[in-house]
Amino acid sequence: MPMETPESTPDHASAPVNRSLSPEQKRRFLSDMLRIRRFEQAALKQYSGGKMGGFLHLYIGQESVAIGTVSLMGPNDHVITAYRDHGHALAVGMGMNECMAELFGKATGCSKGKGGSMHYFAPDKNYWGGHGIVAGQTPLGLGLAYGLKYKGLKGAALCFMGDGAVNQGCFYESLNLASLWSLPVIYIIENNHYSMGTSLNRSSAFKSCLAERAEGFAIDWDLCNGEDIYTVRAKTQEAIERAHQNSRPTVLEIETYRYYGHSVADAKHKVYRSEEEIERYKQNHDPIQRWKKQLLGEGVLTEAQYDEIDIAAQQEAEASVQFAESSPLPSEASILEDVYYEVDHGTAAGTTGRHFFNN
Amino acid sequence: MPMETPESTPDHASAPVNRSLSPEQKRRFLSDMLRIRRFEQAALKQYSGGKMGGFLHLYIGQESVAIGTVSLMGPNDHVITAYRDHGHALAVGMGMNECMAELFGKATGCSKGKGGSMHYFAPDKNYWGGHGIVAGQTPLGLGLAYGLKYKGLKGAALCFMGDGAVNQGCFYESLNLASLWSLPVIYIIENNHYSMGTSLNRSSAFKSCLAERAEGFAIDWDLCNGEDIYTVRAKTQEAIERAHQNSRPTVLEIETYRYYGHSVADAKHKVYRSEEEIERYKQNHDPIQRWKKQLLGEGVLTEAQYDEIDIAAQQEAEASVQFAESSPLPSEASILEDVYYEVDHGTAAGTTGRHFFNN
Amino acid sequence: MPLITYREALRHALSEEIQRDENVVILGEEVAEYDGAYKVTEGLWKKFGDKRVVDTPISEAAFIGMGIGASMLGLRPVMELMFWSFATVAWDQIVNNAGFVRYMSGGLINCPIVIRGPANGGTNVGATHSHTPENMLANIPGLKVVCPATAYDAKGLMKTAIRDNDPVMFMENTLLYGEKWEVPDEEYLIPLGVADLKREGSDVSLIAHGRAALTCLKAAEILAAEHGIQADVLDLRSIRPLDEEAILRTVRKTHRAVLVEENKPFCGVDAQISSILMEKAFDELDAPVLRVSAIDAPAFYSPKIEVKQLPRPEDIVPKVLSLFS
Amino acid sequence: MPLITYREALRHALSEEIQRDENVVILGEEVAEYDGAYKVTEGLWKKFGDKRVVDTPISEAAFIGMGIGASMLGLRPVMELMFWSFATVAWDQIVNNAGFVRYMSGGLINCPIVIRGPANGGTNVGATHSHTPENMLANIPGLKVVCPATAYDAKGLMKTAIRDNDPVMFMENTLLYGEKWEVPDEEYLIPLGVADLKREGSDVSLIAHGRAALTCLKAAEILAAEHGIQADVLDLRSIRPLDEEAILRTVRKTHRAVLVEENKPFCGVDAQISSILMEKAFDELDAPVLRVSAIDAPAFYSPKIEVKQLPRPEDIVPKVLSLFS
Ligand SMILES: Cc1ncc(C[n+]2csc(CCOP(=O)(O)OP(=O)(O)O)c2C)c(N)n1
Ligand SMILES: Cc1ncc(C[n+]2csc(CCOP(=O)(O)OP(=O)(O)O)c2C)c(N)n1
Ligand SMILES: [Mg+2]
Ligand SMILES: [Mg+2]
Repeated sequence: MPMETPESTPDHASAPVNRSLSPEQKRRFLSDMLRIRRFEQAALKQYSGGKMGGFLHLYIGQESVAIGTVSLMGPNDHVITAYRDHGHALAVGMGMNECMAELFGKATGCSKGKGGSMHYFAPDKNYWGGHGIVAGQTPLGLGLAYGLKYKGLKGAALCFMGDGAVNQGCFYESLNLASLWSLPVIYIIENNHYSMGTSLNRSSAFKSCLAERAEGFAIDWDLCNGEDIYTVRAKTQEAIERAHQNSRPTVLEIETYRYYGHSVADAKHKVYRSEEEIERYKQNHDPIQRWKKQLLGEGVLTEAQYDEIDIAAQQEAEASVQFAESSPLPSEASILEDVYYEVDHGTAAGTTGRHFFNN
Repeated sequence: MPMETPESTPDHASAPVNRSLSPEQKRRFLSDMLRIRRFEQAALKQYSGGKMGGFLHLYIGQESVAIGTVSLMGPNDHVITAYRDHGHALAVGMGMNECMAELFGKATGCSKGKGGSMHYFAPDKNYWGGHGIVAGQTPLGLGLAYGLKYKGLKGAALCFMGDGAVNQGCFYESLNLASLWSLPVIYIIENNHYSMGTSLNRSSAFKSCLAERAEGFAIDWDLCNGEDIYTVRAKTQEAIERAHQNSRPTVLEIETYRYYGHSVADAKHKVYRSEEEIERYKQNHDPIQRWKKQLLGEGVLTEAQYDEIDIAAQQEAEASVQFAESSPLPSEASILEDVYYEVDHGTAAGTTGRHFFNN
Repeated sequence: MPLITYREALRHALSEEIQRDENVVILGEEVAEYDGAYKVTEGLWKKFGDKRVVDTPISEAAFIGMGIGASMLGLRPVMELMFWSFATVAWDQIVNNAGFVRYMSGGLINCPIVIRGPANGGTNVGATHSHTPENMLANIPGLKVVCPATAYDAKGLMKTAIRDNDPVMFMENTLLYGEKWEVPDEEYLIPLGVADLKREGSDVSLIAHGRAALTCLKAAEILAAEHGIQADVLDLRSIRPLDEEAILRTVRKTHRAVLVEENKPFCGVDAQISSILMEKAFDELDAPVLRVSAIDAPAFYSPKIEVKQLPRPEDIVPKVLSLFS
Repeated sequence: MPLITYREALRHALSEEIQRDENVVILGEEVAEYDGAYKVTEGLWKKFGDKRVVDTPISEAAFIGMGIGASMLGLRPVMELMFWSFATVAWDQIVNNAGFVRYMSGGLINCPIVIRGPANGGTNVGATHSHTPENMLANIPGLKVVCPATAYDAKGLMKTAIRDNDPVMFMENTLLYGEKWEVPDEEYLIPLGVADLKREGSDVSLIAHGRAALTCLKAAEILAAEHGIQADVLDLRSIRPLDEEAILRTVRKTHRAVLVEENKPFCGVDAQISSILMEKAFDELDAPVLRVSAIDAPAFYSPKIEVKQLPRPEDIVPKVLSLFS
């Protein structure tokens, strides 16, 4: 069963990248994780209240993965992910306001209400989405790495994907290219043990783990327990160094768990997995509680501080709901905007010939 | 460089499946290989004479692979391959006549002149083509295996592919399904070290070999030197047994070489590889010459017998050219035949509604 | 007649055909243990077991191709695409293998496969999940394309599709799954290539397929009530084969036509219908054939906006009126 | 003006743009060391080296997707598909990523990529290698589609396509690569969305794109010489954006049109053109707009037969004559 990989060991806590953390930074991770959780909970509530359409894939339970990995990003490191994208979005510094407004389908949303939950973007924060087609982002992530190398920049492309996404072919095509051309891409498999209602063992054949499939492409790979930020950071840092120093790819599988269904519409998520399983994770493996305990133990956090951080996160989430609620809808005219750069910019190219074929 | 895998060892010659061969059967393999070679040479000559269009991908140099593997097929074993498909076609028992006529685009061709060189078919001989899109046949091969298992038949699907085809994603999707569901498919990578003008090392990242990529999918794999029929048969037999007995897949990489260009239009094939390399293969690794020597050594073949077999193959090839030449062209009306089963059979479904939209 | 949902109608069709023919097997993501992402296959795995109803990994290219390969051996796979949008990753298998294997083999190989799933916009799932590829797939000689608008049609057409010996692309609609129609208990089949005149009028022909046919019915009511215009509403039901006779018949009667579809306009199905009318009904037309399609942009997420992107009765009515001015 | 081949014209365009903009990079199977399967990129790798001209493995989905990702970062990849037919395995990347990323990001991300390669039948390579997907890709709002018919157009359009900030699907033709046209030495650009009236007449409009435009020129000569009919031949050059004004202009002049394309008919580009004429030129038409397309079956291998599958002058002439009877 899930999460049999060892939890954080003293090694990981004492990895250089973790040893150098200030108490403030450590509390910041707590805040970052709580912000994701509170944002998601607020979104869930609003979804249930009929404020949004489409799908809502919550990141709750997996917060340590986005926060741990993204916390290591430098100016030339980039992120791309799938449709379960809110955690990564907040992790890279997107505001709750534009994220919540996007869910509400408002003009103030990060994608102007055009992308929705699955399609967040913030290129100014090196965040390239939010992609709805399973594994469709894996070649794009490769392209970010290619672009970095082409431009002579020392960076990495962190490309997140699920345990179900590993069964899309373009991922393997990407692995071959990444290895053959030594591209600094890091594929991070967020293995939450289910792809919709299908458990890992019903979807994938593998030896010891999914990441090991990289071996055949001569790519370094690793597997780790994702519930602890120290572990995630230690393992991710290795991959980032490999990318920055040697321009080599990595496949890093991080075990994690989602508490809610695949999406909010997934009514059967207590059928294809047991309530006990869910409870076990919540009780024993919750990344936020684990980190809280860790910091309390280290003496860098007090219960009062925790509450303060948590309340701030809740308030920020509530405020984002207000922001979204009070934001204007996109205009009907905006339906035809953002299709073509040249049209939007009124260039000669954009004003020559018919671009749209509305009747 | 190519073909560093060990050549036939006494083990392979003495494998049960080889030990049981009669002298007649052994000579038959010689004849089968020579038939392929003479057919291809005749086709090349006719192509150069302007008798056909499109592409012509010759199998010359690789004959032992098709003959060795296909020689083990039982009634429920099936074959599917890519566009370099003449060798497999003749190996399963298709006649030179319908194969040559197909190249000539004649109505008597195996596909009535519709498929051409890349698209041979003979389902009555368990031969499912001949497929032009690189690796596009790999899911189809899986489907043959699925069909066998569904029907409760003890068989295997031999799915041939090139060393360049391993970089198409659907192959890995297929590997996962094959392993997960225990399907009796055997992927045979005919590694001739080039995909068009690209040498193996410029197209693929791998550890020890391409087949090893199967390891990550918990699939048995093997690598062998393809120049010797004993070796090919011994290795293939293991895979067939695995399929028949355990309904498990195999990836078998067979090293081989093509003497001609990728297709007859490939004018640069002595640029991207050296003349010496080609000569080395012809001199030291030719599967027909090797087998001839082997049989002479075993005392089951005489030079006179060899000549007789070869002349018969040449004559058969020449006759197939005559057959093709004198065969009728497809009718213009046949353009609209073989599109829909229901239309061809004049069923109610085929005569209801408009099926074709010719102006 | 009992009222059942579009979803149930499909399920009954699948269930009946599984029982009728041992070669029918259902495959797709979450179709078995999960009962289907949209519950079309609910209960079938329980009823028919592992062999007949099979969950697949997220590998559309491989499992669709696998179904095609199995169909060549005589199975009749009914493959669910959770969304037809995901056909984009299996495009080669669908077009080159399902579409062309019969032709390229000179008729030696058949491919009796059904690929089914929802193909529609309007559910706020964004551009990646809102494809309506009926036009593209009907462009491919070798493929058949069906787009039922009602539960009755869905059942009758699905049963026919499964028995058809050619590959049938069967496009459903998540917005219709929960809608109810009268569906008889007795077995019935609806042939492909037969359009359904869902409403009889005399003044104008509204021609549509899929959910747009229902939108046309609503528009027709408004036209009748508010403008005294009586519209024929012709539901194409199958795109290829196409009931061209029915199209010509209604237009020869009304001499005016508006074509409605939820696809994007450029080279949509209605471009084809319009060009057929141009060629074959030119002298019958009292006014140009007009079209109403989705607004020509990728699907917009925002629920309040996306609803305006697809044809609504209020988009159709003025088009019709313009034909009479 | 020097006479150069269509192939050379493309090569010159690529070479000039590589030199002009350091972000232009050419990727594809065999484009570098092998000089291109069809020699379009001949000499470029020698001239510009490993960084600018890159051989890829046979992984269209990944390398096209990679190009899209790189374009988001500001590169201007020009990706060769050895055949546009192979776009079938990269369909998702092209449609969902290149086509929609700008929209779904609310305009935050651009995708200045060119995907190029031959898209044509007529070379006896069978159904899997003879796709003409201009209609399907032009259906996707977000993509642009260009189909040049001559060396002059190929060069001018390619340079524009590379500088365009949107994804451009550039469809060439192996049957034209070796044909020669006059092409000036001086730099020039041809805008997308501007059709070219390749022949002036007065009696009928022949409207086409790609090689079919040349077939129309031949048909026009026959019509003039043998039937005294003077045809306008309008070459669309770009499918999306489309020069609708030019289409309407020629039809308003001649009042008769025959649309010719090498695509399969169902929902082909000419279905769209016909429906535009229906809507916008109905009263101008003295006869129905007719179409000539490829015969509606997968591409036939047999050289002697396939040649009959694509529109020939002798298929066009009687269609035109029928408009005058
Ligand atoms: C190509 C494709 N097939 C199917 C889907 C539908 N789908 C969306 S998410 C999902 C499950 C993915 O699971 P996993 O990769 O483990 O990610 P997780 O949801 O666990 O984060 C499926 C089947 C899709 N979006 N794209
Ligand atoms: C998807 C796809 N991409 C590209 C091609 C063009 N192509 C045909 S064969 C070939 C090389 C394949 O090499 P390999 O798999 O090693 O087989 P071999 O020719 O050596 O038998 C290429 C690039 C194709 N047919 N399909
Ligand atoms: Mg998962
Ligand atoms: Mg090879």
